[in-house]
Amino acid sequence: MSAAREPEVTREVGRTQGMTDAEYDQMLGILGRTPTFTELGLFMSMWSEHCSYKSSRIFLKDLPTTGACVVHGPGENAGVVDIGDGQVAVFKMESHNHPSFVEPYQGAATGVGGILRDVFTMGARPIASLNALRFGQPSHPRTPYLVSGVVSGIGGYGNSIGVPTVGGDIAFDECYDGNILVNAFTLGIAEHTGIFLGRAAGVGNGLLYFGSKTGRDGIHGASLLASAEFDASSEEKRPTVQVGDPFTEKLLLEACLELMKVPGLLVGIQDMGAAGLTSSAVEMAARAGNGVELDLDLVPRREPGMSAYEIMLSESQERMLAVVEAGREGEALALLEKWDLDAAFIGKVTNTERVVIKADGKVVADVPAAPLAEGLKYDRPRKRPAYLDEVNAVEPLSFAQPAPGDLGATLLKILSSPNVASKEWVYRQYDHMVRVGTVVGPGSDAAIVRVLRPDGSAKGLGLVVDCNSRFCYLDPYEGTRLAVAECARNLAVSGARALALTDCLNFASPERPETMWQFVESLRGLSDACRSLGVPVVSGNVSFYNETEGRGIHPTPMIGMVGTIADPAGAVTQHFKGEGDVVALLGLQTAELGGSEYLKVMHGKVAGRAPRLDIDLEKRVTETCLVLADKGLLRSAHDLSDGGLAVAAAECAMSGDEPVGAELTLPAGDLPPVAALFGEAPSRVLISFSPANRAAVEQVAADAGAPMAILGVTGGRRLVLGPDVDLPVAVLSDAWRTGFRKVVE
Amino acid sequence: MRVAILQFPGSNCDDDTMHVVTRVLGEDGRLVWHREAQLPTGTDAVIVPGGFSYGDYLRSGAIAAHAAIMDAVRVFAGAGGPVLGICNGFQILCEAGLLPGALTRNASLRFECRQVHVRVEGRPTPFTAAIPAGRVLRMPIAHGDGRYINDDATGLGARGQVVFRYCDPAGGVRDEANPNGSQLGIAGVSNEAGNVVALMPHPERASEALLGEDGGRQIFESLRLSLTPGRGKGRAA
Amino acid sequence: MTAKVYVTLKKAVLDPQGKAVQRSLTKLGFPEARDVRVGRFIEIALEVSSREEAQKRVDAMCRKLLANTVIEEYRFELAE
Amino acid sequence: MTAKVYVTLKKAVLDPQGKAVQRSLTKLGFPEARDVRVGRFIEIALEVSSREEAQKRVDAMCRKLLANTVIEEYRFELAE
Ligand SMILES: Nc1ncnc2c1ncn2[C@@H]1O[C@H](COP(=O)(O)OP(=O)(O)O)[C@@H](O)[C@H]1O
Ligand SMILES: [Mg+2]
Repeated sequence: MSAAREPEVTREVGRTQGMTDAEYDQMLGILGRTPTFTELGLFMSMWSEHCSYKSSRIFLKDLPTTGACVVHGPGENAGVVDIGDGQVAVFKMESHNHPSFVEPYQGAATGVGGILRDVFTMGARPIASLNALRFGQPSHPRTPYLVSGVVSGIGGYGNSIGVPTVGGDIAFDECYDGNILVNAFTLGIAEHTGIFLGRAAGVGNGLLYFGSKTGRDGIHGASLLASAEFDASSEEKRPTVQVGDPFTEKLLLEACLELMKVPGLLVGIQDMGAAGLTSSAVEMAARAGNGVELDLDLVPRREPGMSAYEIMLSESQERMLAVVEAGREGEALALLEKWDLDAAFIGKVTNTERVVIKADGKVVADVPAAPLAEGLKYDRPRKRPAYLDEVNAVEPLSFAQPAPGDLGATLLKILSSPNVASKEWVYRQYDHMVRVGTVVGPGSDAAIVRVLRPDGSAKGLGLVVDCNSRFCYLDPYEGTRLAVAECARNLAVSGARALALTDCLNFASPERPETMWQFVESLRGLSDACRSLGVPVVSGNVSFYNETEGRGIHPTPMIGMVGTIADPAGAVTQHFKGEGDVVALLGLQTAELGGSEYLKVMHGKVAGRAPRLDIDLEKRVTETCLVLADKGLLRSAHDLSDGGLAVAAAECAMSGDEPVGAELTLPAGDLPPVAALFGEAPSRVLISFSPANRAAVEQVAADAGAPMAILGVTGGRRLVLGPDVDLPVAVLSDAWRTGFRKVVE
Repeated sequence: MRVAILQFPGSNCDDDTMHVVTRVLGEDGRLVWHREAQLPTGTDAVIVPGGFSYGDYLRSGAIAAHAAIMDAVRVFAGAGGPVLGICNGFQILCEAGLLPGALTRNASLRFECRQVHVRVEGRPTPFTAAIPAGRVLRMPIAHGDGRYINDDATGLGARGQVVFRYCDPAGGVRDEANPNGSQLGIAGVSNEAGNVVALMPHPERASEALLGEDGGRQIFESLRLSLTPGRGKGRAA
Repeated sequence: MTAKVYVTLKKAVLDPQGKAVQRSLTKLGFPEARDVRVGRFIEIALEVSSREEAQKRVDAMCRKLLANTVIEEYRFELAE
Repeated sequence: MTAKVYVTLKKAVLDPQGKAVQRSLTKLGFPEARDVRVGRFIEIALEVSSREEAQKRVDAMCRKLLANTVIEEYRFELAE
């Protein structure tokens, strides 16, 4: 099972496995000799794009990652921010795009499993998850299958482990026909003093493996290893898709948190994610400036005859590697026995700064940890894509506009578009209430979850994920700024102040200069928006190679943002609460139809210019919302996004338990009706409040310098919007509630 | 009152139930690990909470039904002690033979998480004694295997063992109000003696106004009342 | 020895999964699939000394755990 | 004609259900159950004119819907 049976390594072998000649030479330089096959596997996986961030690293370092709240920024398993009372929030977002395209249920399920481990490996108990999904066009033959599979996979894992899925984002576009996106976000809570890091500290300490046994699954996962060296039967033995086991993960979660409570027992810990045992062992050694020695004969295995290469690169799920204080091995094993988990000490921390791996009594790998962990850095060529000039030159208003009498029908059409329609079909399959902390669940702008302070009183966190990738396609810089702003606004309208964010940057191949240009523009937008809003990036993920047959996806820099709300009872939701409330619009109406849902639904186009974000106006609007929420002046608040004012007003009217109509005028101005109704200018919020509070509300808006226009009053069973739209709420509701189901059933 | 809340590997509403018993009601809750052979001394009631015991592998509740602690629960129930099963707890109690019938895949074949309404009916039980018959409670469900089946569902109702039925907000038992295809809209049942009760909806998620609903709290209040000496025999008016 | 255990819902119990599969098959162009029932298939590698013993033990496993006889029925086959 | 289709996870794929059932059987006093795999069992009532046709069509149903060949394998039997 050892080196003896492994193939000879040559430059050619490296090449067939995706290693460039330059990388191969660099490896030879580090080792000073030809590597063993297992060693080649270590380099290949650690130097893969997924593990080493080789194409993105030099740009990521410019992100704003510091701030008063930041305890641990990027570089750890997840970001850690202070939320007061001696507590921290730990969160991150991860992609599981390719596995989900191959096997939607298991791919999505194991994506959720992976992000959960990233969070609890740091000592935090996961309290909420979100997911951001992108699928191909609804009419694509595979779309219903993929949607159903991914949604039930996310539910299957999250529901079982008992972490509520409180929100998310889902959209459709043909650019995802051959490459869907499944991004999973999880947030956990820990005590400030209870954070664990992935460090193999303390020479002589034991390396504890626990969780599931290692199998031959997912060996090709992280490294995209070409399989030319293997015959068909060995290929058959190596499923690239893993099956998730949420039950074992639940045991792993509870066991980890219990181990961590024992003072001084655990020195460091890291889950086995991409590149499995390799990445956890190498990264933990390198972070501590130490070495590790592993004996693979001691690794719990699911099947006989696994090679060292296979054991090191297996991506079997639900496994952890921990460093245990020497002399306390028995204590750790006894605790894991209670949880029925496989566990074994498989090695030790050394002072050699090398990763030494033995199998069958022989050394099969002996490599320095640091260069493996550091990986590579590329400054790949960049070029502004040629399509931009063409699409940006399109004038949305040059297309035929509906006659005034058809604007109601246009609204109905947009409401039933799966991008806009109610996502209830999705989130009804997610347990969004387990853990009795969901104050505002899916179906409003941001989710609000309760966190108990040590004294038992309640505070709240707001959570949201968002990204309009059409805007990013038209302008990656502006589009990314818009995504960050929309997240912060979604939090603000719910009463939560933005604190920090994580990202999941989904792009096509970095080997294409156009993609790299988009990526760098997007990062510039992310940095600028974060700096001006004062919201640091504390963790994130880059997913490249999202393309099939040379067709890349739209740049999709998904943003996951977390905010705080002192009293969750003061959370605000989007739907109108009753008759007789005053409805007003905060922000400015400008003609922004580029990349709009209107243009896509009515004319099949993704074109024009992305809306322009005025960050100063944005801040004035969100600040107004926060003050109004804090003073308890709001009955409802909803930000305007896809479908603009008309869609937002309809959502306010129909998304509560009881429909509430409204009679509204359009704000004064000379916009053409389609732009006034369906334009997607940012920094706008529709609020409602009791007439008795009108003066107070106007004062708050004036103090913050936010433009505000009174539009009308709630009541009745119809929604009237200006002179041309007048529809029963029941009719709007029917279009909106059935639009999504039509895609999947 | 001292309430024993069972914990199986994969239980995930154990902490939630504990939260409601201790923080919301201010009572004495004890988490009891499945490997225990005994309930804590002085246990007044047992709650089998929701979750995915043993991953719900094979059949929901099937593996947990054989846990060591279930023998102690059987003895406790046999002596008339009040036992409440919630969601997975309902499935476990059916699999353990402490309640009649079985729970299978929802008719929709999908996991369903949403608010439903249930009508309280049947003979008074320790968990419904303080709730007037016919009252409608709003509580969330969150399950994939909630379709109740019993080849004597009608007889069960006639004997007063149907404790909750899915209904519309006005109390009408209709197909449209039935979230999972349960026979005759059955959402919760009791054993013949009436001391073992279980339901698919989650009263512990509907016990605090902050979470949007507190009607479920009446079920726990009923238990408290029926454990008060000299109270709780009949049904509140 | 290996036991192959087949667990199916009793005939009288509605099988929505079978119905859904049947409908999907029809939609996918297999109208000849007239009726579909979905059950569980459990394969057990046994270490027993005789066929008789296996017979007895597997039956006990089914009654105790593998099938819920309130709604399900089971049968099994033994093979070397 | 009836087709009996057996769908199981491929050997190298983790079978969490099988693992949990095996553990439970051991605890319940069936240590002789050494390895357990849990799969699906699908019974299809077919309206076809020949065995050959049935063979071809059921195989197509398996590949198209009943099994996910990325992680599962299937086999089936036909009976009158
Ligand atoms: N994949 C998903 N999972 C869970 N909830 C979702 C998902 N997609 C959308 N939602 C929920 O549906 C609601 C509407 O989403 P969306 O239309 O994207 O809102 P917005 O326009 O504010 O971005 C939100 O509450 C969101 O959390
Ligand atoms: Mg929004």
